[in-house]
Amino acid sequence: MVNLEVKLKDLILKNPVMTASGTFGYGEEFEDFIDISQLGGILVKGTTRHHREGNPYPRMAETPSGMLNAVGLQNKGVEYFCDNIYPRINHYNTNILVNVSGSVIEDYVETAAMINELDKIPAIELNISCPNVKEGGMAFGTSCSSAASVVREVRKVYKKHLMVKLSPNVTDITEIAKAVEAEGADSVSLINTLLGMAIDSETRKPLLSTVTGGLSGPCVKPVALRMVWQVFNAVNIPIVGLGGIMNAKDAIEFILAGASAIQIGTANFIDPQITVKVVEGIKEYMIRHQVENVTDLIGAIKTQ
Amino acid sequence: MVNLEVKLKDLILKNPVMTASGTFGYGEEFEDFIDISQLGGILVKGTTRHHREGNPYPRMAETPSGMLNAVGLQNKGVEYFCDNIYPRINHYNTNILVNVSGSVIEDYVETAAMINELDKIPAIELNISCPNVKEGGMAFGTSCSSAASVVREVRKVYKKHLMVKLSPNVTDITEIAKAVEAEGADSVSLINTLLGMAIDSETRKPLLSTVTGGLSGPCVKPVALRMVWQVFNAVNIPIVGLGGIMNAKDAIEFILAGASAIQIGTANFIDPQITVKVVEGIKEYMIRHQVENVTDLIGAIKTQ
Amino acid sequence: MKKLVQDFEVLHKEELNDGTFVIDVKASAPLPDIKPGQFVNVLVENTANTFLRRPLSIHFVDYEKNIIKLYIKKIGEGTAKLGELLLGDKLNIVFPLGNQYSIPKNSKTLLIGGGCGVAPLLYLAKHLKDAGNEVTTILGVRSAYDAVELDPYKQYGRIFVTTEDGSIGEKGYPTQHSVLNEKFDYTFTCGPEPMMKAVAAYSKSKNIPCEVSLENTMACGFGACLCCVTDTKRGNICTCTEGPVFNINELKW
Amino acid sequence: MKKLVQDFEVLHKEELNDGTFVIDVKASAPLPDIKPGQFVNVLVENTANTFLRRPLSIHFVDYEKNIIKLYIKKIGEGTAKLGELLLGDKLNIVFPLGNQYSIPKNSKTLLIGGGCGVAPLLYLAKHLKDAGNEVTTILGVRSAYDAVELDPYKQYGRIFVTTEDGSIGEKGYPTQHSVLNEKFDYTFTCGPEPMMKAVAAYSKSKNIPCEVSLENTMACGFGACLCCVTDTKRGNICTCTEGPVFNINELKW
Ligand SMILES: Cc1cc2nc3c(=O)[nH]c(=O)nc-3n(C[C@H](O)[C@H](O)[C@H](O)COP(=O)(O)OP(=O)(O)OC[C@H]3O[C@@H](n4cnc5c(N)ncnc54)[C@H](O)[C@@H]3O)c2cc1C
Ligand SMILES: Cc1cc2nc3c(=O)[nH]c(=O)nc-3n(C[C@H](O)[C@H](O)[C@H](O)COP(=O)(O)OP(=O)(O)OC[C@H]3O[C@@H](n4cnc5c(N)ncnc54)[C@H](O)[C@@H]3O)c2cc1C
Ligand SMILES: Cc1cc2nc3c(=O)[nH]c(=O)nc-3n(C[C@H](O)[C@H](O)[C@H](O)COP(=O)(O)O)c2cc1C
Ligand SMILES: Cc1cc2nc3c(=O)[nH]c(=O)nc-3n(C[C@H](O)[C@H](O)[C@H](O)COP(=O)(O)O)c2cc1C
Ligand code: FES
Ligand code: FES
Repeated sequence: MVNLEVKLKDLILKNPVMTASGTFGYGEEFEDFIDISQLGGILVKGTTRHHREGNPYPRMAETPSGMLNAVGLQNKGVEYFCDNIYPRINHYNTNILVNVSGSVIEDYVETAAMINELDKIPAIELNISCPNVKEGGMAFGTSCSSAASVVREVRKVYKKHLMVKLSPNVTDITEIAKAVEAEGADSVSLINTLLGMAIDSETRKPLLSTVTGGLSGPCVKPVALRMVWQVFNAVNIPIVGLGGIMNAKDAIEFILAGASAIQIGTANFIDPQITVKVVEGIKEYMIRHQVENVTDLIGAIKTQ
Repeated sequence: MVNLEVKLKDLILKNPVMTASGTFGYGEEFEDFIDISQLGGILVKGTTRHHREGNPYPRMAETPSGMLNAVGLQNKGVEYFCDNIYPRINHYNTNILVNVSGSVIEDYVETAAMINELDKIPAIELNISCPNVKEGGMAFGTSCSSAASVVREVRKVYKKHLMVKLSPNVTDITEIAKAVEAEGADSVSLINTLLGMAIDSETRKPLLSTVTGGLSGPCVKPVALRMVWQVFNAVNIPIVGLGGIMNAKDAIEFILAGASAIQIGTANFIDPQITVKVVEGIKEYMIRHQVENVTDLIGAIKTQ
Repeated sequence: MKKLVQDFEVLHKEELNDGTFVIDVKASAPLPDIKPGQFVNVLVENTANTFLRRPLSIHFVDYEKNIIKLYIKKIGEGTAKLGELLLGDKLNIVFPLGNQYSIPKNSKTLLIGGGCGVAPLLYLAKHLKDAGNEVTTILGVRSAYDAVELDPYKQYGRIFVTTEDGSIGEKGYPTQHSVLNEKFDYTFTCGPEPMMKAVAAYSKSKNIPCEVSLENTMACGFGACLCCVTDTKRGNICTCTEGPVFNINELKW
Repeated sequence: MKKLVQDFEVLHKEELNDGTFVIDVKASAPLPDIKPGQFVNVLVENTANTFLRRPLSIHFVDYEKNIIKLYIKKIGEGTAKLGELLLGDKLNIVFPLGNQYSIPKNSKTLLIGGGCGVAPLLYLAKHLKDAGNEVTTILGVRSAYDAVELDPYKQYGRIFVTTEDGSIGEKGYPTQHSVLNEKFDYTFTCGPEPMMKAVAAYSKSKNIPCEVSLENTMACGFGACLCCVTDTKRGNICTCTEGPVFNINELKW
């Protein structure tokens, strides 16, 4: 009776619930807990042109209603992904999106081009917002011109759905969103992590090997919601909202603020079944509020 | 035995604990709970050239480990402050700082000039970072040139300690800090609130009359700490750190990250005695760690 | 009146129905003078999502036993957690906060409460009676199940009930109760805004003074944050210091 | 081995000393096969500051009663809260996680534990004995007060204690205990890193295999976040999936 399907342009999701890159492994880590085919899509780990070791331990610190991470895009590189991981996971009956990260534009372009060849990957999420790598990463996402140029170049080689993941560590996120829209991004996802830091007052040392790291979890939700709403009012491409979603209520809030779909990140660590619970919760909300299509809720916040 | 005194250039604080503007009224609201003379200083309410009614109710929403506010600088204007409030509070045996806000540069200048005449006010905190007013406010704090120009003009008329309060809603806070330092700011305080938003999924309405508001409380601490540390590595003037300080441990973290003094905001609402408890807690920490001068802790984080 | 922040001890708890309970909390030091209409701000500990204190009206004060009674309706995580407090648990409270209802003398007073809005009315009824007033209370609830704790009001005057389903008392809203045909000198109300507005309209039509108690969301409860304002004829003023009780003439209702 | 997320019930709690306790939690469904060295990740509810789960070693498993025993040292808000659980309370657990200690056959095995590092050793001792090994356990603690729960080890072999203040057992660190003069075939250790490094050094000097259990901070516990890595000869690898047990040859110690 209720219709949960959403379209991000050409990309059809059976429901608006996806997973956030870097928090859901390659999906396999969750097979014991949930039926992955019940999700709208999964975003696999940040993938780079070459193998990356990531940052040294410690990489994580708990913070009030959240956590900092400094994983630093540890992954075996796009070739390994295509040859070894893709064949293992391409049977999933859901959209598999690869989160593409890089340090220089060519890396993004080459990685995207390789993933363009993978039949069962209908979209990539271009990560121009990772705060945990020294070169590149977030730097691309914090100026309009560099964000535009990486999207422009990737757009030339990547023919399917191109989602661009925005950084919240900017003065005006709408400027960046408009810049990537102008270069042909099919959708934007936001937010990546906020740059933060934690210190152990007893040892007087930072809690992360990299000193600063990326903040995620419910603590960032108010900022993420605000940015989704701002971007909703600034661009015409669909928005994927994320940042601190812990339950269906949070997911609905993002949709009301303007997100066509949402991603769940940190919450997966606390409840590995949370994604399917959120799908259920959205259904219940729609029944209770007599909403037929979940698309009727997108941006439906009443600000008078 | 332990020495808690800190100097912000010429401004001497008997200890590093101050209160954050807009969270401590005019101090009077706390007289029942604490002895205000035990604090390093108090920052009174945001004061503007003219009377302001502030924003309509609702102005507040609770968020995970924090709150959003949209007070919008409700105050009776600087003349009322000078004539009616100042005489009532100038007997406090601590530093009273006035937080000066405005919509246009002349307002800042005129307000600062009037406060310059008040004997018992040794410093102002220039608020170029309030996210809750339509015109001005945060806009000044999010670009180097506008931040610089407001500081430049105020510096001409304000002869005492000029502290400038920075907005965290920027791509690179060190740029703004350097810009205001170059114009003669004596110190910087950071952070003001992060711009956020909250929605009631049941009513589909924003929880604030202004839709967006300022996020404060422990949820913002990782971001605030990171910014203090970044600014500490970028400027030579003293830094006053704030954002989510709930106890002495948090205060020590800010000092280790580079703050010469700290401010306590939202925590005052939850425990109106928290400020004096933090002074005590810093003392205990120093005794336990055999630190003679609190100044020895400033920026003393070991990042190797 | 000096405001205090103190640990109280939970001495007694009574479930009135599924979602409503009264707790008695005992102060460690003699209670200061507390006025009807004032409130406390309690710290809800051991929960993931209650960051700020929760304001609650003072339902009754027993100076001899050093006890404050709180009448609480569970609506979210904070009030639910208060419902789980065990006898002997500590509760940190900032009090007494806010202004108070006016206490006329030798008049015919009408008290109208709905939902958890009855909370401040019991203590008010006592003060009104002590000042020689005649007290009539109407409690408006959904159905008989919610018509809890009526007896205590009887010692101060008459108590009537209206229920939406007519399962007890008169059917309808409290402002439709037949006792309103009598002539009263003052009305006092607390409850959902639509109900209070109806009481205000009734009072205006009868030309009698009416005081309402607002439940604006609050961050501090003692005038420091300016979050709790209500729009009055004098502009935005704080519900926590200049309220929660307002004469309807002050409001823009 | 399929990982599960389930509500357990707190069935029994025993304070060993001021800061250490053992809780028995009962599963609602029959327990899967659990290996020595594996751990669980528990959700600590009703606290303001424990956002993530807390990893805890599996101290013992009673398949008949469907019980897992956890041995917990209070070091912060999360573990303190676990200490306040009441019988009958629910505890949400993700399990079984991680790899396992190797179980040799018919060998002379030495187990060295310090602090809450003893947690996985009891269940390991049982498995070692079941496989025909001779089990010697040394527990290193600060003083007699911390030398708790020694008896259960006796059913699987010998147990010795070292204390820093000499108040019970031999004075000194566990790696200084006289029983180390005997010849062992394998060492297994868990505890503070300096102690484990000393055990590793001892094992290397004697040229015997040594397995350590790391307690890196974790966000997920099942391989999804890559936060828990340790630097090995194969690069950064996850402690929660490829550990927590490592042969010291894999580590860069
Ligand atoms: C001066 C004053 C006196 C009060 N006296 C009493 C009393 O005696 N007994 C009693 O039971 N309650 C009283 N209340 C209301 C009580 O404070 C709230 O019910 C409580 O704070 C809710 O906390 P919670 O964590 O249970 O719910 P939350 O999880 O905070 O809220 C649940 C839902 O209720 C809404 N909500 C919460 N508080 C308010 C509010 N103040 N206004 C509008 N919507 C709100 C939230 O938006 C949310 O949708 C009083 C409030 C005030 C301001
Ligand atoms: C695989 C594994 C098995 C474990 N088994 C047990 C067990 O059986 N029994 C037991 O009591 N504990 C065990 N631990 C440790 C236990 O997880 C921590 O003590 C617990 O998470 C602390 O939570 P807390 O909220 O009490 O303290 P917190 O408030 O989180 O921390 C208090 C202090 O301890 C430090 N700290 C916390 N966790 C760690 C860590 N993992 N490494 C270094 N410093 C840390 C914090 O930085 C802080 O300074 C195990 C850990 C792991 C990874
Ligand atoms: C451990 C961890 C690893 C992450 N790795 C990536 C990544 O590789 N690529 C990326 O775009 N975002 C990454 N993120 C960011 C998340 O995808 C997400 O944007 C962020 O955590 C906010 O959502 P949340 O609050 O729901 O977790 C990572 C986050 C965490 C916590
Ligand atoms: C209710 C409220 C009102 C505030 N008003 C002001 C203000 O008038 N001027 C200002 O510079 N900052 C104002 N702030 C911001 C605080 O001074 C402080 O920068 C911020 O809350 C972060 O600190 P905290 O997390 O300790 O509260 C206000 C904050 C709150 C919560
Ligand atoms: S609640 Fe803070 S001023 Fe009223
Ligand atoms: S804790 Fe998440 S991968 Fe190990």
